[in-house]
Parts: sequence; C-alpha cells; structure tokens
Amino acid sequence: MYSEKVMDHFKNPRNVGEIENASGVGTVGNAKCGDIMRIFLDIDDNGIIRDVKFKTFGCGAAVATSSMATELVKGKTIQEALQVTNKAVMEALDGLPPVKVHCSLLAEEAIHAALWDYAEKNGIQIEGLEKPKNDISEEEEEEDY
Amino acid sequence: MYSEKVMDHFKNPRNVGEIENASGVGTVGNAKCGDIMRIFLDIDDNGIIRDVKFKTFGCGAAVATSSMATELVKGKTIQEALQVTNKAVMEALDGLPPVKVHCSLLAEEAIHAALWDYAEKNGIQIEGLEKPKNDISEEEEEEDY
Amino acid sequence: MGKMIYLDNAATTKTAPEVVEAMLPYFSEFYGNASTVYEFGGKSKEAVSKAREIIANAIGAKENEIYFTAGGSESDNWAIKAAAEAYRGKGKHIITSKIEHHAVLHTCQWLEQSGFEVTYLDVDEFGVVKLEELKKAIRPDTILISIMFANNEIGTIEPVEEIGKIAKEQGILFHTDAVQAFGQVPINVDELNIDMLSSSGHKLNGPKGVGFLYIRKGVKIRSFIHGGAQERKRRAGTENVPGIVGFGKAVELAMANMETRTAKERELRDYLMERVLKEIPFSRINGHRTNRLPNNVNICFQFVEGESLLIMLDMKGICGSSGSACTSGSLDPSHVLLAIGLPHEIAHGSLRLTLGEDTDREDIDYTVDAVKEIVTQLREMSPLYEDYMKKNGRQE
Amino acid sequence: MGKMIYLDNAATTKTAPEVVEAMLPYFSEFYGNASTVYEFGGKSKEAVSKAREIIANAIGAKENEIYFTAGGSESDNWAIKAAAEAYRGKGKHIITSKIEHHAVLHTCQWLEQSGFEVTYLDVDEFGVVKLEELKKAIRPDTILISIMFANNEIGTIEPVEEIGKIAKEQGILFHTDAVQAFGQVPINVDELNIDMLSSSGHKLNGPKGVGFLYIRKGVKIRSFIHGGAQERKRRAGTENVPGIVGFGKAVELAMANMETRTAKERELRDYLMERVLKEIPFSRINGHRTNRLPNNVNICFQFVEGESLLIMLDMKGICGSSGSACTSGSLDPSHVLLAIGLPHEIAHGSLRLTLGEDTDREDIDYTVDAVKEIVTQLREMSPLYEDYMKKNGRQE
Ligand SMILES: Cc1ncc(COP(=O)(O)O)c(C=O)c1O
Ligand SMILES: Cc1ncc(COP(=O)(O)O)c(C=O)c1O
Repeated sequence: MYSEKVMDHFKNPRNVGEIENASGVGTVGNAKCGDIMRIFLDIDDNGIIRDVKFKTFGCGAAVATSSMATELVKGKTIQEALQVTNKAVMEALDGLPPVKVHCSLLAEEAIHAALWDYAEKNGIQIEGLEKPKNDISEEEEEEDY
Repeated sequence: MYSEKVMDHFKNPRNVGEIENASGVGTVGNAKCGDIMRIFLDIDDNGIIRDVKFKTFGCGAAVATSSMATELVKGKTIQEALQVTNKAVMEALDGLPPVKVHCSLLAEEAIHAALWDYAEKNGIQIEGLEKPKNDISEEEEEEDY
Repeated sequence: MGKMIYLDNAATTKTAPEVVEAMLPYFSEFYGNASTVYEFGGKSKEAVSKAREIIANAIGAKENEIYFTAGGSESDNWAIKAAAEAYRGKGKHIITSKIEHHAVLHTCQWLEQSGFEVTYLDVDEFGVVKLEELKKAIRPDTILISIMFANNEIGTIEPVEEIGKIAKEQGILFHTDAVQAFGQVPINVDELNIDMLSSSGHKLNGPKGVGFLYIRKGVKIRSFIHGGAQERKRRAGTENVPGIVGFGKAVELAMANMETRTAKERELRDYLMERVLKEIPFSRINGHRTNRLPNNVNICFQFVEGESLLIMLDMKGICGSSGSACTSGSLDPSHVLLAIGLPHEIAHGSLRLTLGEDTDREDIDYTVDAVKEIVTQLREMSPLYEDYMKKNGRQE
Repeated sequence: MGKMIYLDNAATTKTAPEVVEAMLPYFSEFYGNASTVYEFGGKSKEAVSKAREIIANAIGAKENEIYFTAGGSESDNWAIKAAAEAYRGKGKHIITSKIEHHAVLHTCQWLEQSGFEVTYLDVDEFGVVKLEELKKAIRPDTILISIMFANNEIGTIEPVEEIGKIAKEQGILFHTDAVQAFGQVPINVDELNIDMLSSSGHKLNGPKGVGFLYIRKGVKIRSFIHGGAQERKRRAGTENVPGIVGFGKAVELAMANMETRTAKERELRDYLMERVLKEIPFSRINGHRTNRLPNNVNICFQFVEGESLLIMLDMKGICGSSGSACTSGSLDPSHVLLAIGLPHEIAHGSLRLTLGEDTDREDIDYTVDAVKEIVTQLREMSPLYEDYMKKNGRQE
C-alpha cells in the first residue's frame, strides 16, 4: 500500500513533539475526517526555520507526510518553506496511494497555517501566503473508469 | 443421473427389433422433440401378447422405458397390457429424473398405439382403450421452487 | 516472516488443511463438469451433492433449498435484488438496518434508484436493531426485511428469532446475512422463520470465492446470474466443484467443534476485553457485551486513529482491522460505529480483533501489551490528546 | 476407473498441476484478505496484482481494465446488464446473435422484460454472424453489440475484427464473450476494438469459479455485485486469491504454448473430422470448416439421438457432449444447431468432441472407432433409420 519511504517516515517519524512558545503554530484538518495535523515552528530573526515539530492524529500517510514536511522546511527560509507544496512532499515520499493524496495537501496547509500564525503574531505580511483554510474538504474521489 | 435399472435397460435393451407382419404396430413421439418409439406386438388368438419388439430414437430414458415396457407386457393379455401405466414403467425402473418423465408416458402411449392398430386391423374394440395421441406434448416443467 | 498473530478472522480465515485436502482431487483428477452426462462428471455432481447435504443439515434446511454462489456479496445481492424483482407487484418497500454490510446497503441504495423505498432501521448503542422501530416501519407494501444475523464489525448478534416472527406474522419475506454468524452460533432456518440466508465459505475456514444462498421452498425469487441451467436453473455458471467441496468440508468441521471452539474463543474474548478496559484508559468496547460473536472484540481508543494503530500492530506481527476490511479504501469512518452513536473522531480510532480456532492466551497477552504500548505512543503524538490533557490535566 | 479419453474440454478442463501448485500457498499459508492494511494481506494483494498483469498482457489491455469475477456467466451478466443500466439514457436497443451462450441470451431476454429491445442476429450455415444484417440492425438507439468471439458448440470463430470496426464507427459499445476463444486464438482488445470481454478460468486449464471481465477505460458501466470496495469499487466480494492466482498461472501457461498446442490440436481435429466423414455415412460437420476453434469438432449423425450416443461413448470411457453441457437438463435441441439451419431431428443427433493439450492420435482413433460402432448400433434400433431405409433402399 505505502512506499518504503512512507513506511520509514511512519515508523520513525522525524520531529514529533511540541515547541514551547513556538513562533508559529498551525492546526489543520478535523477529527471528523480522521486527520488533524499541528505544526510548531521556531523561526529566528533572519526568518530561518530553526526548528519544527509536529503532532498528528491520522493515518499512516498523515503521519508520514507530516514528518516529511517538517524535514523539508527545517533550516529553510520562510520563502523556501512556502515552496514546499504537497507535490514536493509526495515526491519526497515516493508517492502516495490516490486515496491518501489529501494528506499531503493537509501537510502543506499545516505549514502555511503555522506561518500565518507567525505572521499574525508578528504583525507582518508574508508575500504569497494566503490565509489557509483550516480544513481540506474531502472531495469524493473521481471514479476514473 | 439414471438409476442402475435404467442403465441396465439402456445398456442391454430387451426386445429390440422388428416383428414382420406384426399384429399391431404403434409409433408415437416425434423427432422434433427427440423421441420416437415404435412398438411391434405379436398377439395370439387368445389375446395374449406372445412377442413384442421395439425401436426407439431417443435418449437413454427413452430406450430404457421402451425396453421395460416391452418386458412388462410380454406374455400378458391385452387387458393386462392396458394396465401398464407410465407409473408402472417408472417404478419398475426405480424412477426417472423429473425431466425424463415424459419418456415413460411415451412408452405407455406406444403400447396403446400398437393395441389400437391391432384392434383396427381386426375390426374389434378393446374396452378401455382410447385412440392414442401420437405425441406427448412437452409441457414446460414446473419450476417447483 | 517473523511472529504472526492473526486476529482478523472476520475478514477472512485460513483455509483449513483438511479443507484443502478435500478440494485437491477435484482440480486435476475429478475435474469433470458436474452438469454432464458421463460418469466422470457424475463424480463432481456427487461431491457437490454431498456438500449441499452437509450445509443443508447444518441450518436445518432441505438440500434443494441451498444454492451455491461465489460468496457472501453475491448471495446478498441475489436475495435482495431478486426479491425486489419478484415481489414488486406486491410493493416497493424494503426494511433493513443501518449496520448491514455494504453488500446489503449498497444493493438497497441501488434499488432506491429504481423506485424502491428502503427504511434503514436504527440500532441501539449496542448495535441491536430496535424491534419497535421495525414493527412501526412495516407498511402494507413492505416486501422484504433484510437484517443481518450478526454484525461483522462489532459482533452484535441481532434478535433474529423475534424478527423472523414479526416477518412471518406480517407475511413479509425475511432475509438474513449470516456471513459472520454461520459456524459461530447455531442456526435453524425453520425455528427462526428465515426465508433466505447468505453465507460465505472463507469466513469459516473454507475457501474464498464460494458461498451459498438458502432460499426457502416457495419463495419465488428468480436468478441473479442468468445463463446455464445449473443450481436448478437458478444460478448459472459452471459449478465451482473444488470450492463447493471445500465449503462443505469446512462446514462439517465447524459444526463438529462449534461448542468447544466457541467456548474457548468466548473466554479469550472476554479476557482480552477485560484487560484492555482495565489497562488502557480512554478505551471503550463496541457492540453488545454478551450477545456478541464468540470471536469478536471491537474497541475504540480515544485520540488515536485506527490505521496508524493497525500499521504499528502489523510491525509487531499482529493482524487486526479497523472497521470492516471491505471498507478500506474509504475515508469515512465505519457506518456501524456511527450508527451506534459514536462521534466521528472516536469512530476513527477503532480496532477490531477477531479470534480464530488457534488463538491462545499467549497471543492475547502479547496483543494487549502491544496495543497498550502503541496507543500510548500514538497518543503522545496526537494533537487531540494534547488538547484534552491541557484542558483536563494529566491525571485521569 | 478404466480407460478415459476426455474430449469435453469446451465444458471444462483439467486444472493444470502447475496451476494447483501456484494456488496452494494462498489457501493456508498466505490466506490474508487482499484488502487489508497489514503486510500479510499485502502478499495476497501482490499475488492478485501479478495475475492481473499476466492477464492484461495476454489481451493487450491495461491492468486496471481487468476485473476479476466468479466466471464467464457473471462476466456476461455484468457486461450486458450494467451496460444497459449505464447507457439507457442513450437508448434501449441491444444487438446480439442467435448463437450466443445462454449467459448472454438469457440475460438479454431478462432485459427485454424491462423494456429493452434486443435484435438476435441470424448466422449463416457455418454459424458466422452476417455482417450485413448487423449493419442493418443498428439503430440510433443501439447501445450495445454483444457477439461471442467463438462459439462454444460448433467452434466457429466470429468476424470480431469487422464487428469491432462497425461498432467503433457507430460509437456503439462492443462486448464479446471470449470464454471459449481466450487461450485458443490470439486476442488484442485494441486492435479488435473490443470494449468489454468475458473470460472464465476453467476453460483454459485454470480453476473453476473465477473469471474476468475486461472493461475498456472510459466505459462507464458500474457494478453488478454491489458491496465492498474490491476491484476498484466495481466488483464487491472478498477477492478469491487462490482462484485468481491460478487463473493467472493458467493464462501464463496458455500464452506460452499457444502456437504449438493449437497447431497439434488443429491437426488432430482435422484428422478426426476426415475420418468420421469418410467412414460414417449420414454424418455432417457443424460449424465453419477452417475458421473454427483449434480443438472443436461438432458432428451430426442422422437417425441417432445425442444423449444415447453420449452414454454409450461413456461406457467406452469417452467423455463428449451433445450441445453445450450447460444446456443439459433441457429438452430442446441446441439453439445453435437450429440457428445454423438444422432440422430438429438432426440437431438432436449432435456430438461435440473438444480436444485438450494431452489428446493424441491414438485417442482420436479409438474414439472414431467407438463412434462408428455405436452409431451403427443406435441406427439399428432407430425407427427413423428403418423408415428411411425402407423408403430409400439399403444401399447408400
Ligand atoms: C461461450 C461461453 N460463455 C459463457 C460460459 C459460461 O462460463 P462459466 O460456466 O464459467 O460461468 C461458457 C461456458 O459454459 C461458454 O462456453
Ligand atoms: C456480514 C457480511 N456480509 C457479507 C460479506 C461479503 O462476503 P464476501 O466478501 O465473501 O463476498 C461479509 C464479508 O466481507 C460480511 O462480513
């Protein structure tokens, strides 16, 4: 079902945990749909993401995409972090099953939400960042007959 | 599918053949339905069935019922032969599959037809013998759900 | 493969070696078509007859009331669609429950598209169909009641006897999906007034790809798969002789040891439930406490998501399920858990463990220990648990 | 059992020992449900994927166009009923032929009861569908053409390529029942413009109770068996893993040796036909002389009834058939033989002998000798033969 990379990140998730007094925290998803991701960012004065942690309630893919997403933004600038799309997360994980693609969207949104929180706390505007939806609506998958 | 008795009469049919100048000959059934039986009777002056032969085009059950029917009427009086019903033939054969019951009806009719022929040839009437149908209509079997 | 503890017997079971042995001659030795004239085919026919006899006896039916199918799903589809077709003159109303297997639910939904009306009965918090609701739901145009014998997810055994009585009194056909119950609890179709009953071979250590539908004599439903004259002209398709033979053997075995097997399973099941409830906080048992399948345990662990739990159990060699195996690929939480009133987020955190003949106490202990560890671990990374703890403090 | 010469391979075949061997691990060792999360179920899933790949390759399809079923009958029912359901908005007219298998014919008749109109095309004396008639039969509201690839009784191979072309030009779905043809003749669904194709495992030395339906990507038919999400949500029911694995293996074997196997069968088939025609008077070959399945011989013996012939052949250890095995239990002569213009009484006297991989020349000689003897014997007791001879004299 899952690629080896996904399994690796699920079995040994990187950056699990909380950051006390984080620069920004974003929570997306909802328990109703079975996926909640919370990302904590520690951003230094130069706008570098010094540390990142996550907590996730969700399936294997949700955990793995959270883990991978934190890896991809760690040490990056805010602008670089904004470029971490769900596609990038998926590719880094060697793909996801079609029904699990929304997990990677959630990961992207979680980072955006944390950045938005950081921006709000600091009264700044981040170029290219829109107010994130706090949920990814689950569209009925297309039947691709 | 068939009882041992049926198989025995099919494998070793009794009284196969023709009787030249038979006292009575009856043919029933039609090739369209896949069964034709012809019975030859040799009846002596006392009304005893001295000999009987048959020819049959048909399935295993048709051959076996013909064979058994000839056995059942051989040496009997005309009145006794009239009592040989399809039930009697079936019982003597230890039963027939439901779809094959019509074969036993055919055998009964074939005997009646041969007796009718005998009666006509001799200008007599046989009590209890009606002009036989020369075919047994195939009713759609009942679905006994 | 390392250690494996298989606790997903409701999804499918190991085909018993005796069953495989019984099947083997019918692949390459007596491979004749059962519907042929020659003696060689007769061997297949006899073998099929024998299996039919075993199965008929097992549920108190007559042999000509057993029709072999390709499994539980086909049986359910057949029973419901063909009943709808045959009795549409009488009415267009069908009653079923909210906790049926998808083979029943999706079939009913399909019928709704062509003008049938379906009442999906509620169940109580234990998953028991409410008889009063059933009685109220019956209309003059109700043609079929389809209620499962026992639920595949939470194991609850339904009040089949009462339902059968009600159906009979009202002159309504009663179909029951006994895919999970057959072989686990005694069933007698006459005593229970069951008109149609679905079963599947692979749920009781028989082969996959074979099932049966019991149809009471007099029930005038027709074919679902049209074609050749097999199964008394009611189910077309060359008979799956090895499958049918294997199914027969499996039923024979299951009937022979039902009492001892289920007694043992029941004990282990209760032991498992007790340990979990005692040792893992924020857990609850789903389904009826006692009136449940002997081998079924279904638990919800709050703040935890089921799939993650399953994968981590798998890493320890434990096979379990979260909701029905058939619903994997779906994103929605189990419709059964929602029907018994669980909120979505709790329903997502369910674990079904279904025991088998070979399960022993050691397996159960190992499993509970593993579950305990994993649940703790997952909660540590759960934002829901974090929120709850922040609000309510660490003490429980 | 004494000597046995099995010449009923169109009814069913021996499951190849390699096939059984391939299946065995999936009964009691890797018995996991293919739709589960844990790795153990993954083994089943992989095995199913591999079989799907083999089969897709064999007909030039993509893997996600192959849907496993319980056999040819289910595949036929599915293709036709679901196409009718999905495209009823476009029209209610279906075209098929008079010589289809009952799985197609009875399904079409069933659809007629709910308002569909079906044209049953005539065939010529060799059993070939008349293309001109097909073209004329097409209407603006025609939604489906279902014509078999090769006939199961008389072996005639239909002009599938031309039919596919016509269907494509007219934008009409084309389904073909390839239950007899698959494994005997090369098939490429793209080259032949086939939209749906039915197949059954046990016809090519695979196991009974498993088949597939090929559905071209883009064809929007839905499920026939509703329920779980298996087979990309299109065919519910726990996957019959051993059956599917065995089917895959059988296809692999059949594809590997198709050329040599069928060349040998073709030679023996022609030898059989020649000997019969030369040595047994009042006999005729049914079906196309050359454009026929490599392993199919179908002969009528005038004045003789088929079942008697079969039983007597059986007594000599020869398994054959008279019409389709599936039609036994029926009293009517084969609809296929009637469709090629044979009168009833001749149609009753048909014998189908279908060769297998293992059939050799000795078998054929033994069989022809036996048939000759039996036909003579049966004619001696046939009143039809008597009548004919009296009318036409003993000389031929
Ligand atoms: C042409 C054809 N179609 C369909 C079928 C049905 O296949 P099955 O019996 O495997 O369901 C058969 C065989 O009986 C056949 O020969
Ligand atoms: C209650 C119930 N009904 C029907 C089915 C379907 O059976 P199968 O998968 O054998 O078609 C199952 C199993 O998946 C089940 O548990």
